[in-house]
Amino acid sequence: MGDNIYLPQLARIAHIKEEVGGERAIKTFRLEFENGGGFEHACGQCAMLSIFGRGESMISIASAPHIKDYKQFSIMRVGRVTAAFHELAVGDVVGIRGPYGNSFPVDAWRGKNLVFIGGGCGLAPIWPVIQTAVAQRGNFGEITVFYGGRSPRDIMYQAELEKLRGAVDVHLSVDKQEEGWNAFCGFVPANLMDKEPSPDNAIAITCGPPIMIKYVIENLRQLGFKDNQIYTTIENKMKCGVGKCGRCNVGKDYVCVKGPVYCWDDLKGLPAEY
Amino acid sequence: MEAILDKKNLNDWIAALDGWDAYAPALEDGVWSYRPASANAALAHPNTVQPPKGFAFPQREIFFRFEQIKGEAPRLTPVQPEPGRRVVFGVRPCDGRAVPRMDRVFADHVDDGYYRARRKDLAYVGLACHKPQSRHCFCKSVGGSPVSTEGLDVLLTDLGERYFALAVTDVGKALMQAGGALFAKAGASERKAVEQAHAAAVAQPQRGVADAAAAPAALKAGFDSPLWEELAQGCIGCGICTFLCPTCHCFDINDEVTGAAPLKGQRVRTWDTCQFPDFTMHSSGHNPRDTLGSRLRQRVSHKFRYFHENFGMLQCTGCGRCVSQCPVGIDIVQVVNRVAGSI
Amino acid sequence: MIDLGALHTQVRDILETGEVRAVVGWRRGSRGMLAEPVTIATPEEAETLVWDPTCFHNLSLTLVEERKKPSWRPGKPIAVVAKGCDARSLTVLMQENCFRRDEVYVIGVSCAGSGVLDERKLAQRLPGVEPDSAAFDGDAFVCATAGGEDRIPARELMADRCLECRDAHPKLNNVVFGEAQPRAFDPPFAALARFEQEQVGVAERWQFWQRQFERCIRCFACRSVCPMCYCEECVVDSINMAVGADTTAAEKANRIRWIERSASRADNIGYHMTRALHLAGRCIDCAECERVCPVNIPLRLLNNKLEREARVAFGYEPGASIDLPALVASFRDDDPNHFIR
Amino acid sequence: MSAQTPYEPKIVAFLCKWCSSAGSDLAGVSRIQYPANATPITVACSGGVSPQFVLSAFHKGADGVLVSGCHIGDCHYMEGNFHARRKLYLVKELLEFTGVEPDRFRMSWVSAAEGAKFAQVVRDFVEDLRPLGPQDKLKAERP
Amino acid sequence: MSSGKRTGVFVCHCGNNIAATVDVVKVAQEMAGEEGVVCTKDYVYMCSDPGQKAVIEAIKENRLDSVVVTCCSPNLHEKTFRDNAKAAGLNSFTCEIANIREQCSWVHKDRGVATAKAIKISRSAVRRVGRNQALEPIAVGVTRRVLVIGGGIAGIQASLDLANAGLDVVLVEKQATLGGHMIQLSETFPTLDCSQCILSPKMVEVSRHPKITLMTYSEVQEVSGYVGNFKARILRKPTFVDPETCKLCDDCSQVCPVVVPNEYELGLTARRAIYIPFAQAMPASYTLDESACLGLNPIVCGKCKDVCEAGAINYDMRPRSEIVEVGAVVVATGFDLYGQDNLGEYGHGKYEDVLDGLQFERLCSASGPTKGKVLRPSDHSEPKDVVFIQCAGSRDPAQHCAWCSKICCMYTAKHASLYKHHVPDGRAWVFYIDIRSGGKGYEEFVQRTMENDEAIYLRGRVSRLYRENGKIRVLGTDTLSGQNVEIDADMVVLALAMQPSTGTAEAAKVLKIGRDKDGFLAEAHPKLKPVESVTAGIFLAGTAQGPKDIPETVAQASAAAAKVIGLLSQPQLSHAPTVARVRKAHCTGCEMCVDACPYDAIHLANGKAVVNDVLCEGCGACSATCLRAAIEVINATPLQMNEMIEAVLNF
Ligand SMILES: Cc1cc2nc3c(=O)[nH]c(=O)nc-3n(C[C@H](O)[C@H](O)[C@H](O)COP(=O)(O)OP(=O)(O)OC[C@H]3O[C@@H](n4cnc5c(N)ncnc54)[C@H](O)[C@@H]3O)c2cc1C
Ligand SMILES: Cc1cc2nc3c(=O)[nH]c(=O)nc-3n(C[C@H](O)[C@H](O)[C@H](O)COP(=O)(O)OP(=O)(O)OC[C@H]3O[C@@H](n4cnc5c(N)ncnc54)[C@H](O)[C@@H]3O)c2cc1C
Ligand code: SF4
Ligand code: SF4
Ligand code: SF4
Ligand code: SF4
Ligand code: SF4
Ligand code: SF4
Repeated sequence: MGDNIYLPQLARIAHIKEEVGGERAIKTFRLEFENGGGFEHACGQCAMLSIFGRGESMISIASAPHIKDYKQFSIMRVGRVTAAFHELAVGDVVGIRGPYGNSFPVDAWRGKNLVFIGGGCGLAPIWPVIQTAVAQRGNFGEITVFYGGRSPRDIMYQAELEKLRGAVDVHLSVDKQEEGWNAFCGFVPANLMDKEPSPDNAIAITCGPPIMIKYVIENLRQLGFKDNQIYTTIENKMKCGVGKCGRCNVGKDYVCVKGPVYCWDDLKGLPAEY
Repeated sequence: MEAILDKKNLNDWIAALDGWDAYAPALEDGVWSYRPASANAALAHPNTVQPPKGFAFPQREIFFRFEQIKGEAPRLTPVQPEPGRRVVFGVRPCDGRAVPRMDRVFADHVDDGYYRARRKDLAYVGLACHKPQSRHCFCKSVGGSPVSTEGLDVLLTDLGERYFALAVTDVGKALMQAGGALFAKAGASERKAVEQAHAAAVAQPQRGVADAAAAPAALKAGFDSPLWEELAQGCIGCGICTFLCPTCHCFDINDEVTGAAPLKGQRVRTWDTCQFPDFTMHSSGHNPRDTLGSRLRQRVSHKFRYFHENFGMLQCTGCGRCVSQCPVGIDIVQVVNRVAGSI
Repeated sequence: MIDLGALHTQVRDILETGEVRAVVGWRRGSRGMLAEPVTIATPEEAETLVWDPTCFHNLSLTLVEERKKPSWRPGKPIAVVAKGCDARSLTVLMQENCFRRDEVYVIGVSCAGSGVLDERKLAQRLPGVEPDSAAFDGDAFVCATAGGEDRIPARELMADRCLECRDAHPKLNNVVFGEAQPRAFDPPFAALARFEQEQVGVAERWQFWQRQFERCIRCFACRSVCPMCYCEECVVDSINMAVGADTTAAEKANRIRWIERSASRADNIGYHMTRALHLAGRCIDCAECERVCPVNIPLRLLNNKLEREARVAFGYEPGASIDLPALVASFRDDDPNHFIR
Repeated sequence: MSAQTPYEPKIVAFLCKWCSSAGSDLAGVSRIQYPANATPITVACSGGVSPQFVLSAFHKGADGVLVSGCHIGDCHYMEGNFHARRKLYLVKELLEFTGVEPDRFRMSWVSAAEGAKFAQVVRDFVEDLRPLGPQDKLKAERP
Repeated sequence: MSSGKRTGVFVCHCGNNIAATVDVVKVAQEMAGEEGVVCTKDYVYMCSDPGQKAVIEAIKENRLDSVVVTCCSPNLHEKTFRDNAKAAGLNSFTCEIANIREQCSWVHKDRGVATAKAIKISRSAVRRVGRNQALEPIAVGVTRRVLVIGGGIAGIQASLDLANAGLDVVLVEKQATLGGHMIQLSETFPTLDCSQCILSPKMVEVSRHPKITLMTYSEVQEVSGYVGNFKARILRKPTFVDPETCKLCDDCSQVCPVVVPNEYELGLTARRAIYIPFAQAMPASYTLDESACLGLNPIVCGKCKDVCEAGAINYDMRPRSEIVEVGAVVVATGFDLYGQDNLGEYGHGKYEDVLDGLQFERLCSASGPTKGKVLRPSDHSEPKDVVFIQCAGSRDPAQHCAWCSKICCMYTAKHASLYKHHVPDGRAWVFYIDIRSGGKGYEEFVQRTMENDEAIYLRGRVSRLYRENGKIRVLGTDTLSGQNVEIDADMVVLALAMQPSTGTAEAAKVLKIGRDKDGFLAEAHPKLKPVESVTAGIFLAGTAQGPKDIPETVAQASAAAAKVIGLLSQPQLSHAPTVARVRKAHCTGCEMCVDACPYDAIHLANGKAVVNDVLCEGCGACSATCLRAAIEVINATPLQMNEMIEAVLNF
């Protein structure tokens, strides 16, 4: 079995949390491997999750590498596989193979200030980095998290974000003002410009909808961030996860192998086909 | 190992290949394609419509079956390719050159067990070209040759009534040895004849990519050229050029359900192509390559640039299928030449 | 024969006066002698248009593709050069509101007494030789090769569908070049009749079709080249292609897979039967699907079969009029009932 | 299924709600016995039976497909059965043309009063299907 | 596949009706293995009180959101169980029935086989319900006003019934007066009461009724909307005479120089360009026939205006359109006679003394052109031999009309009888094919005509007639005696076929309602919905729907009125919500569905199909026609069908 790169392991859903409701709902699933299986992963890596009969989807591993008992995934309900995930219950068994892709060079960032900028479902891929940084708080400088959703109901990981406060500077935002919302109102890039984090000795890590990333990168550069200080992830369509099926191909890269994490310095040289 | 095989002994040789299933080109319904070799196989074919890539990378491959009774864990049963050694006769050198390229793809990064399982039991007996199979051939310009042995186990050269057989690999040698007395020793005159035939074949005029070595860089520079959309104007976005290409390898993975109580089905891999609009389309409808031009660019760039950047060689072997079979006559040679020439 | 010069003048004129915003026609292609579809927008390009026996593409497809582009705007018409069959397919497209009549300026070209050639027949007739050009010449095609000129009777090279052409003179047109000439090749459905004579029994037919369908590689060239297959999403697409702003996750999740994308016999048949039924009353026998099929599947037989059935049983002729209701959206009281118990 | 069990054709029967399904109800009320091979799927109108349903049933392994509606002129929706007749005629022709036994597809008009006829239609269909054996031409090979 | 539903399956034993043949416990067990099924129960009588209570309890206990009851035919208990589900707080559309009794246990004996089939049936219902949407009936507001088109007896009767029930009525009549054909009749079978005497009072009642707006000399030009909410545009043609001021003095017509045939008298007399159709015309006013007048603009003659002391004439009147909003429409546009000129064998209508039935009615009428004397038109002499030919144009599919006009036997008998009353010494010859005299007192009436009035009935056809020596020579056969008959007749009366009026064709077009192959208005169902058109809210009355006599016309008119009253008595209409829905992204606007929909429920807007929920009956014709799967009926979607097929085949 180990030889078969397309054969998933089995994992049981141990816990489900509804993060965000509505048409594009997000749920977080905690998966525990069956039959003593498992794998180690690094921050930013992904896994192919399957529901048999429906198919597979590439999903970022949203739990930190140091958590060994389970792997966590936050899945937005958008189509065939993801919608099926949203109908599962605790105890159901799904398929999982991985880990796939490269990872954030967290160790190389020791001693630096970290600025995280996420939007929508884009908090999931960078969450393990935030968790790791917080777990090794002493190893890093200032940690700032910018995160925004369309409305207060679209903010994922709300309770966890609250818990971070103290260790981390958290700046939340919503697109449109709503009653009871006391934090920033406007798009994430605007919030970023409002707070103006310093580029000195800093690394910016951003993840979210493509359009948001585009503006965030522009703004970061305005703030003085160099291209090699900016990291992001790209989500191209993927089927195999092992650099063969050709779908995620951008330029010479198979994103499932060379990505999804990119330093802007490298990414800007690739065709913008993502 | 070099030897001479009388053409009339070809079928006996095939019959002597104990433990091998042999395939050879046959004309059926007006289409040349690889079929189980008949008792009177003759290698008198132009290049086949489909390359032999399906032997190692079939259009449909079952990965595993699944079954799940409600409330229970799914049961997965992997499906392995059926064992059995297969030998493919009559492979033209351009298709032979595709073999190492496919090998690279499927072994790169992690090894694809399905491809490997089929490939390791597969042998190719090639047939050198005396003249271009069609005016669309351009193997020479992409580093190949009508007599190339790359990727082949045996290369046959037609010497009129006889074949000159050259074992390229150990497997090839074994195949020839299995023919035993059917093969005669090749003498100097035959060697000479073969050399001449090869030289004549290589000397045949061919059109081609103007400067293959410069193509990767040229395509990089021409990435944003408006020519792509213009050249793709007539393209209908079908899968012919890629499905028939000996080195195109993109695929899709799908679950095919055959029963719901209990849930039953299989996960299968099927060929896919960058020329289909859904290939890269996200759930949101966003499509990173949403125009015919961008998809043509992907195909051509993959062959002439990205593959080169990754593996140091061009992926295109110049077989000309994508040109001759394209419903609207889009010509990869022209495309490369024009884009490269425009910068 | 038509006067190409006059056609060029016409094209230049309508582009110059701005009567149309572009012209879809054929030009010399990059691959050998073949013509290829092209859309031109300036009067200067008029001269590049050609009309010869290699103009087999049905340009209404190009028009459909134009329409799908975001740059398409209703208003000023776009012109298209159309053979008899192309004009019939334009008629069907207009029947289906794909275009309004005033959105398309039809430049008819008559195949007058001839038709386009069939590459496969050519390859058989001139094995190993590929001509540099082909031209109409009365009842023959003149093929120019390195070795000189070959005058080959049209009948031997002509595409099957042209031999049986229902109407070589484009009826739907704003302007037409060439004469309507009486033709004396085969009656419609001749190939179909031959097939039916050869494969009489159910078992024989199955043997035949099984072999054909098993060969299909699902490259979808037949669908891609078909002007009537302009659906936003085809029943055989493997994922949702028609995604709008209001498409819900549930809708995407619940996409029916009538047919898997696997190239297996049953799924291939599923695809081809579905397509044949979808083209019933719409297929106008341009035979492009059959021409492009890389593995030579005689798709035309399927479509011809239903076209003849529509004609015989329902008195329906596809592409006859813009105002006709679709075959499957209409009925007559005396449609066949004999097969019902 | 064990090898000894005689072959029983599997039939998908699309019955219109107003006539044929009601007719089959009447067969029930009248306790007319007929073979159990046909499993009914009730639809509003035979005119709503898309050719795709028929193809799909064969694809999924039906040995026979029956579409039954109201007699011509009696459609609850006036014209539904006219539409059905035309579309499904084409399906039938196509099946036959491609070498699928024409007897595998059947249409009937059965009114709400024709319980006996419904039973007979099913009986005949089963008998006609038996000699044809299992349908594997259009059936998806999913080993 | 997963649908995220919580479904309960309730398997009924139906005493032994099901349980004797089907292993209900096994069915329940199998269903428990289905995706989404969270509870299964079997019970001896599910439809009994305790059975239903158990369902309710299970719904609540298991927080079910959908229910499948596998039991008897849905025709019996679908409503019961849907209501029951509703009582438990579910939406009634999330309950489906699997029929394992009529379609299974009662028709099979083998327990194994029947159980297997019951499982398939149940499974397909489970899969279907898994994709059902909760739906609420569509509420439609209603306008409590009715449009009646046609002012013959049918329209008059319907209007009065409706108005008397308290509804507002707009009665639109094309002609200048109410009355239709009935007002032209002299006496009516079988009682021979005077037509005018019984109709005029009704006409007066209509004109005076506070609830009825009478619009004569008007035409309906356009109708849009749907049941409960139609909008009609009515063209009111100018009469150039103000009915309020007109004193009916007749001065104007005296001075009018123009003479044209009088339609009311079927050309037997003439009228002027300004005229009143007949004395009792309603509205009681003169009308200026613009097409006959020498010229209004510019005024050429102007004589009538000069003499009108009341000043009722106004040359400046112009056509105007009026929009009325109504909740329902009754179409009563009546019949025309099949044109005499179509009948070559009977002289193409060229002989003056060959009359049609209506002309003969006028000859017999006391108010008619001959003041009630039967005189032949050519020379005003009293005809002594009159030949009546029945089935003139009827029952002749090869050349004329295929149908039986139903009333001709009766009115010919009436004509023969009336003639004999007027000319006792005359001879009345009647050629007939059959005598169809079904109706109360009808057969007796015919017998009286034959016996008391001594009309000579000849069974056979007239092959030809021609003029000779001032007479009409009639050549025919008497098929009973087998002899050829030749009669030198003074007058011939043709019982011409009754055909839908041209106004009927126009109305059908405007209303977009169907007509049958003969052109009569098509009823929604020939047996069960004889007064409804295919389009909800549009009803049919009278001869526009098919040949009939006055009692039948009146009965149908009242029936139509009753239907309308029933319809409009609801404060809101409710329409089944299982209607078609368009998947916009897939629709290409090809209009195939539009053509396929029998209810005209679909139209195109911005290039996409749009379904009018109120008109859609959910038949699915559109969905089966659309190549692109762009339209589907809610709760019977292709997805559901697909899953049901899978369930049945265990795919
Ligand atoms: C590296 C990576 C990390 C991701 N991480 C997350 C995550 O943490 N949470 C989350 O909710 N989503 C994540 N996604 C997106 C997720 O993979 C898609 O939303 C999902 O595959 C949609 O599948 P579906 O079957 O529900 O949708 P459908 O629309 O039914 O799927 C159609 C097909 O398209 C492919 N596809 C469509 N959109 C995408 C996409 N954006 N990316 C990849 N494949 C796609 C799928 O393979 C699927 O087979 C990630 C994608 C990538 C590439
Ligand atoms: C010669 C003869 C003798 C008969 N004798 C008898 C008899 O003795 N006893 C008996 O019971 N029956 C008799 N009948 C039958 C009787 O005449 C009919 O049953 C009856 O008149 C039908 O009435 P109706 O309202 O349906 O139609 P009609 O009387 O034709 O009335 C229709 C009205 O609608 C109007 N109209 C038409 N189109 C439009 C439009 N588009 N818009 C507005 N208005 C429109 C017309 O102008 C007309 O006023 C006789 C018929 C004939 C021909
Ligand atoms: S290039 Fe030719 S073969 Fe390739 S997708 Fe386009 S039309 Fe098809
Ligand atoms: S790209 Fe074209 S010419 Fe090159 S190997 Fe592929 S099919 Fe052959
Ligand atoms: S073009 Fe030929 S091979 Fe390609 S999908 Fe169509 S039938 Fe199959
Ligand atoms: S096969 Fe049918 S659904 Fe597919 S594109 Fe053609 S017409 Fe549309
Ligand atoms: S048939 Fe289908 S595609 Fe055509 S208009 Fe109707 S819904 Fe749209
Ligand atoms: S379901 Fe029937 S009534 Fe409704 S829109 Fe479709 S065709 Fe018309």
